[in-house]
Amino acid sequence: MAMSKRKRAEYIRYAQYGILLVVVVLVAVLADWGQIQRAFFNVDIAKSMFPSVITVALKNTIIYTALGFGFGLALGLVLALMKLSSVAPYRWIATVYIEFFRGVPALLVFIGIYYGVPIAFQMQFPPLTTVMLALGGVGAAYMAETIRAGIQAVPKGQVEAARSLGMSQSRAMITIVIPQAFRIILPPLTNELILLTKDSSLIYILGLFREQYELTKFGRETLSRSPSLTPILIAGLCYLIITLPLGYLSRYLERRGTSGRKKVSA
Amino acid sequence: MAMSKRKRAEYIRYAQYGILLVVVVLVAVLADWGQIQRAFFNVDIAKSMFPSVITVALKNTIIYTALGFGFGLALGLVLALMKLSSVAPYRWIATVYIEFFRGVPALLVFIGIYYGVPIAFQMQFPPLTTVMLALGGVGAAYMAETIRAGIQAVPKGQVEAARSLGMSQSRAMITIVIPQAFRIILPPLTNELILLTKDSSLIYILGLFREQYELTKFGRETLSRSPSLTPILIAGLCYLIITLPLGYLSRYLERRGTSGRKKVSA
Amino acid sequence: ATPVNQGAGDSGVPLVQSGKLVTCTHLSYKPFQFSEGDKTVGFDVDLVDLVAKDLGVTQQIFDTPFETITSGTSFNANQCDLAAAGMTITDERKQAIDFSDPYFNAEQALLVKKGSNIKALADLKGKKLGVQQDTTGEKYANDNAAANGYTVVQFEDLPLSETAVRTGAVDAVINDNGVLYDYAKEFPDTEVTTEFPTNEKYGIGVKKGNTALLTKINDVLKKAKENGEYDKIYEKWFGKKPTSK
Amino acid sequence: MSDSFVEITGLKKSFGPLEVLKNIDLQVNRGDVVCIIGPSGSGKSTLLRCVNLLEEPNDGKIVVNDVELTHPDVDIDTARTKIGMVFQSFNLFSHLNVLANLTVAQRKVLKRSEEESRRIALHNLDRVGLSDKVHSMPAQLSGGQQQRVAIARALSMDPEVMLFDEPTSALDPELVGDVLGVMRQLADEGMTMLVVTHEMQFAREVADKVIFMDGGYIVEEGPAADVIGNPQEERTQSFLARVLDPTHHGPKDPE
Amino acid sequence: MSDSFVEITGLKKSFGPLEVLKNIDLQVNRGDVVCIIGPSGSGKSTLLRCVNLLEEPNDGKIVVNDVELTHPDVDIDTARTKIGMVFQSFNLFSHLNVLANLTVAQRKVLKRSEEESRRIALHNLDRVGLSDKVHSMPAQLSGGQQQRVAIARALSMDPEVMLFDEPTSALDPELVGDVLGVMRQLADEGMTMLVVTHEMQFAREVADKVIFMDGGYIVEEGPAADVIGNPQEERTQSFLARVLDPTHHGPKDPE
Ligand SMILES: Nc1ncnc2c1ncn2[C@@H]1O[C@H](COP(=O)(O)OP(=O)(O)OP(=O)(O)O)[C@@H](O)[C@H]1O
Ligand SMILES: Nc1ncnc2c1ncn2[C@@H]1O[C@H](COP(=O)(O)OP(=O)(O)OP(=O)(O)O)[C@@H](O)[C@H]1O
Ligand SMILES: [Mg+2]
Ligand SMILES: [Mg+2]
Repeated sequence: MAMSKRKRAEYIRYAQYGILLVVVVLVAVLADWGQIQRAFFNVDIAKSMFPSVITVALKNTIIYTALGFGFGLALGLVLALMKLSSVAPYRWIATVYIEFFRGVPALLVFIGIYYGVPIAFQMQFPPLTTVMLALGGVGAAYMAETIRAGIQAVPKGQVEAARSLGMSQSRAMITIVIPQAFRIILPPLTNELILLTKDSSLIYILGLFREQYELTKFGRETLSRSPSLTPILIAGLCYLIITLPLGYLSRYLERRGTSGRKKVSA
Repeated sequence: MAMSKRKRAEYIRYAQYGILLVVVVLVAVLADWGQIQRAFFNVDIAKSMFPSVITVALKNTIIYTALGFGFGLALGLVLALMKLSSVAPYRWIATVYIEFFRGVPALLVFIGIYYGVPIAFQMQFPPLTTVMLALGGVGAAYMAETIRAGIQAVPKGQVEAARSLGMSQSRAMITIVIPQAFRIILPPLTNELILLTKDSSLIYILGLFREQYELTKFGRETLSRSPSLTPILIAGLCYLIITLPLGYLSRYLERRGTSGRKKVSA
Repeated sequence: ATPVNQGAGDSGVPLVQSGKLVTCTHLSYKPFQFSEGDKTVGFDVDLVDLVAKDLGVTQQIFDTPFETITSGTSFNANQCDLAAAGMTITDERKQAIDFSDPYFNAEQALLVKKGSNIKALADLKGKKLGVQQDTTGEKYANDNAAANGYTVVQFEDLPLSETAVRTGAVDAVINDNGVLYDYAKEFPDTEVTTEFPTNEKYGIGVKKGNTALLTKINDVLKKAKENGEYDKIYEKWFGKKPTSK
Repeated sequence: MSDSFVEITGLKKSFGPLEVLKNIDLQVNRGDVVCIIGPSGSGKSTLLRCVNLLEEPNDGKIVVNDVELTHPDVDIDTARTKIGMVFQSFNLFSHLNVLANLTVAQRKVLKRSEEESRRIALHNLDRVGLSDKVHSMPAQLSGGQQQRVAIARALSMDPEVMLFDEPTSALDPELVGDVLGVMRQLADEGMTMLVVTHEMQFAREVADKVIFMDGGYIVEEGPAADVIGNPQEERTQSFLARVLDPTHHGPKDPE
Repeated sequence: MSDSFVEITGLKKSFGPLEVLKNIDLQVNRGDVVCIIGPSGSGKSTLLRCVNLLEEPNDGKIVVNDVELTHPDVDIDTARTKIGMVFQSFNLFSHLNVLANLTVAQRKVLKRSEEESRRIALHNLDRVGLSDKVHSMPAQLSGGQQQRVAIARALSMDPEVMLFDEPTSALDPELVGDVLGVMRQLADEGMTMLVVTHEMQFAREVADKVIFMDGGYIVEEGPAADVIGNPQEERTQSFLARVLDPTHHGPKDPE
């Protein structure tokens, strides 16, 4: 207690920078940098991946994700309304679906779809349809919960105000609740779009031809020809091209939403 | 408008049940039930999976998940504190780590670790360590965000009250903020445990001995001997043994937390 | 006495794990290596067991993606001592790993649904041909794709591609004759309609420069072929005697 | 009987095991202002919400302007358009601007034309002194402004009776006056009003009748001068003492 | 000079470009109760929070009991133990029960023993009339009870001055009295107090000095009878008119 709090705070700050320095030096010494450079940033391999990694792989990742998201959103909305329904069997079906698909790894679901759908229904879907069913089926479970929560998060007072003005239950739902729920669910929905983008890395299990490769498959394929980490790194960066902006969008929407709602309740 | 609202509501209800009935009948007719039974519920195959599916696969899934969660939680706490640090480089490092691992599919990360770690550090970790690094590394990014948000979600008034009683910043953090943050982050942390359980289905990519098989790998192996969906279904159910109770726990904790906090602010 | 290396058996061959001969493979590749109950069995497994016996250690199977074997990554990461995965010796792979003497002759073959009337690559015009990732079959299929006008669909492992034939996701699958005949035997709704004379030979892979182990493997293979053990194993898994060695 | 505009007889309401309204009888004449006071949890809000059937009564009869709302065949949506309700928490539609808040129900429920509903909306915004806020979003308004918009929104439906549930208790003290001013003006214009409030001065000056509720019953009712100025019941006296003269109490646990 | 117990000179505080306190001078004598009134946003809370350095002033000097808080070498944590603060939102530690709320700072900061801190806690709980709530969690208490626990928590540190920031404005009207009663009792016992409040009756009866703030300045100060009963400044007059007599205003936009 001989030194004032302000001085102590200053010393703590120096200590923090010191630790950082030590760690940086340690990592620098321990790692084999020449080897890392060769292994991670092989310029020739990187060059050989362009432009296909963009024109084929990234494009396909986006297409698959978009298809899955569209189908998942539609199915998710249906499931959400089923879960809020007054008809008990609807609620049960929705609950079983949601719980199952949220509790089981996507890879297992994809394998199940790969084996199960053709056997059960004796039909073969076109590849894009299968991708859409697989990704959308998994995404729907998440989106259903998001949509349901969004609808329930609209303050009860909003419905009460609408009904006290003479609106029917369904009119209030359409005019007042859904538009407000949509604003609430936009940020989590964006997050689910990110999850879906990442899950699209698993559809290699459905069997793909070269023009159908998405980023992960493309990266692995290049990797098997040239054991350097470069293809994986480039594939990873391509994912970030999609997911980083979506992440920022989601947080921006969330911030805007919260501040908006805070003002209302203040 | 000839009929009263109550009568109309009744008719709508009947219509809903009617649609349900039609859908159920359609599915029943369209699907090839004999084929489905053979394909999905082959009792012999199911029997052949026990007890290994429990004693080896489920057990390994739990071990891997627990290891990954433990390591991820520790690393996540460090990253969260780095992100809240006043030292800018700490914040940058944490941000880059978190954004990267949240934006890239786990499968790609696992491949990267499989190839990258031995090359970069010229050492070979024991298999369980690799699994721990891979799962925990991915989980840490999510947990860091959760922990950071939890710490920031503790109302500012709590710190102000603590400080106005003479507590220092770090004393207030330890005595007041962290205990309250822990209660806030328990539900999302439980959800991340579920995500990690599912991500453990991808560690087959790291290469496994038979005694190391987890549920998905085990299911796929059984599947390759007997193209019936039964192994996938059983593996899926085993995942649900873990994930369903965790899901309920998470929602229970969340409900308890919210109602507690609501009362305080009322 | 021989110097005791780290993790060595009593033979002086250095091993990744002491007392164990760790075999990298990619499951399932029936009948070369596949799961039966709680064990991994097969032709390759039995052959490598001979090596293990000779070294006085036990074999342990490590299942890893096929591309990590052919690219040498598994060896570089010290995950296993050798790789026995029904793997054809190719010049490309020789650059990444060393191969033993050949131990099995293989050709490429075509598996289709029974009654599909696909008897040659030319019959696949406008259709889909399944392949397994990083196999010689994939290479063969790609090399002949332009001439025959089919699309190549890639799968991560053999069972996925075989199932794709049965579910109709692809019209045919190309892979080594040994595994496809085995599958057609088990699933009579499929058949092998043709073979392509590619004249391939399987070899056991080791890390580049691991001559100690390579010599040992070659010795054991030679001995087995001479004393009839190889024929016994061959008959066990293929139901007939080998035509050539 | 027939000259009372709102008529409640034998009203009972429970939430599960909790009996909130035990047996309520109440008449309100056309043009009267009735203020309802009472401690927290006594059932004031529930009573008000029963009057436009936001809560379904368990028993009893509610008649508003000769329409029996509790009859099973009544079209409650239409009936509600005649009953304006103002909530403690304003409940403006947060995704719509002020004008849309005032017109949406006119157009969707009363099927008024765009111009007509707009004209009526502007007129009522003028009545509450907020003509300049037509295009603001609710989040941009102060609490007092939001509440006045809510009143204007209810008025735009041309209600025959207005229900107010603690319309000023979520407001900063200096914003209370604006809202009470609007309500006083409405009362002067002859609107029939039921007002749950803690503003004793308003009740005293504006109410034709004051009702004191406690424990699900109406304990005392009559002119403001009687119920507030000279309460007969012990429970009314102690409630008023706490509310009107808060500083003259030592610490005492209210439970 | 030296007989004033709290002494603020030339205090300035900005949040970014927003100047909240523009130049505040204030003396409070030992044992005095000073009430601070003024419209929302005038800087009342900020002034109070500057007094125990929850906000760091941009300029000016704050001396409490001869300790200059604004001196760079002062141990602010120790100084704060002598200044009790009560917040509008109570801010009880929600994960600790009532007793632990009262003892945690005594033990961790003042290093009192378990028994001693417990004894002091129970004594102060008794002062605020909540001896029977020792083991309750904050969430189980009413707002009024929580606020009284918060006062007891501050008192347990044996403060020399107490700061109250609108201690009753988050409470139901009938619970206000209990809290004001405790504060009145504290004042009677001779505690030096700075109170931001909207309770004019309390200010009138208890305050030795009333301060009216607006726009970051002290506009008027003096005995309650003067500032509230007979305000000189136009701004004070209009503020008091709105607060004291809310019903006699027509609709008028306060902005
Ligand atoms: N939807 C509901 N479900 C269960 N209980 C309810 C519900 N609405 C109100 N209650 C309970 O009914 C009782 C009366 O509530 P009500 O809101 O009518 O009281 P109040 O007199 O308006 O009180 P306040 O002055 O606090 O608004 C309370 O105990 C409340 O908890
Ligand atoms: N931490 C902060 N950051 C930015 N602005 C702030 C902060 N705290 C207060 N302000 C602003 O400073 C001004 C004065 O705030 P203050 O809380 O002191 O007012 P007040 O007189 O206490 O008002 P009220 O009666 O509403 O509590 C307000 O405009 C407020 O928005
Ligand atoms: Mg109420
Ligand atoms: Mg304030």
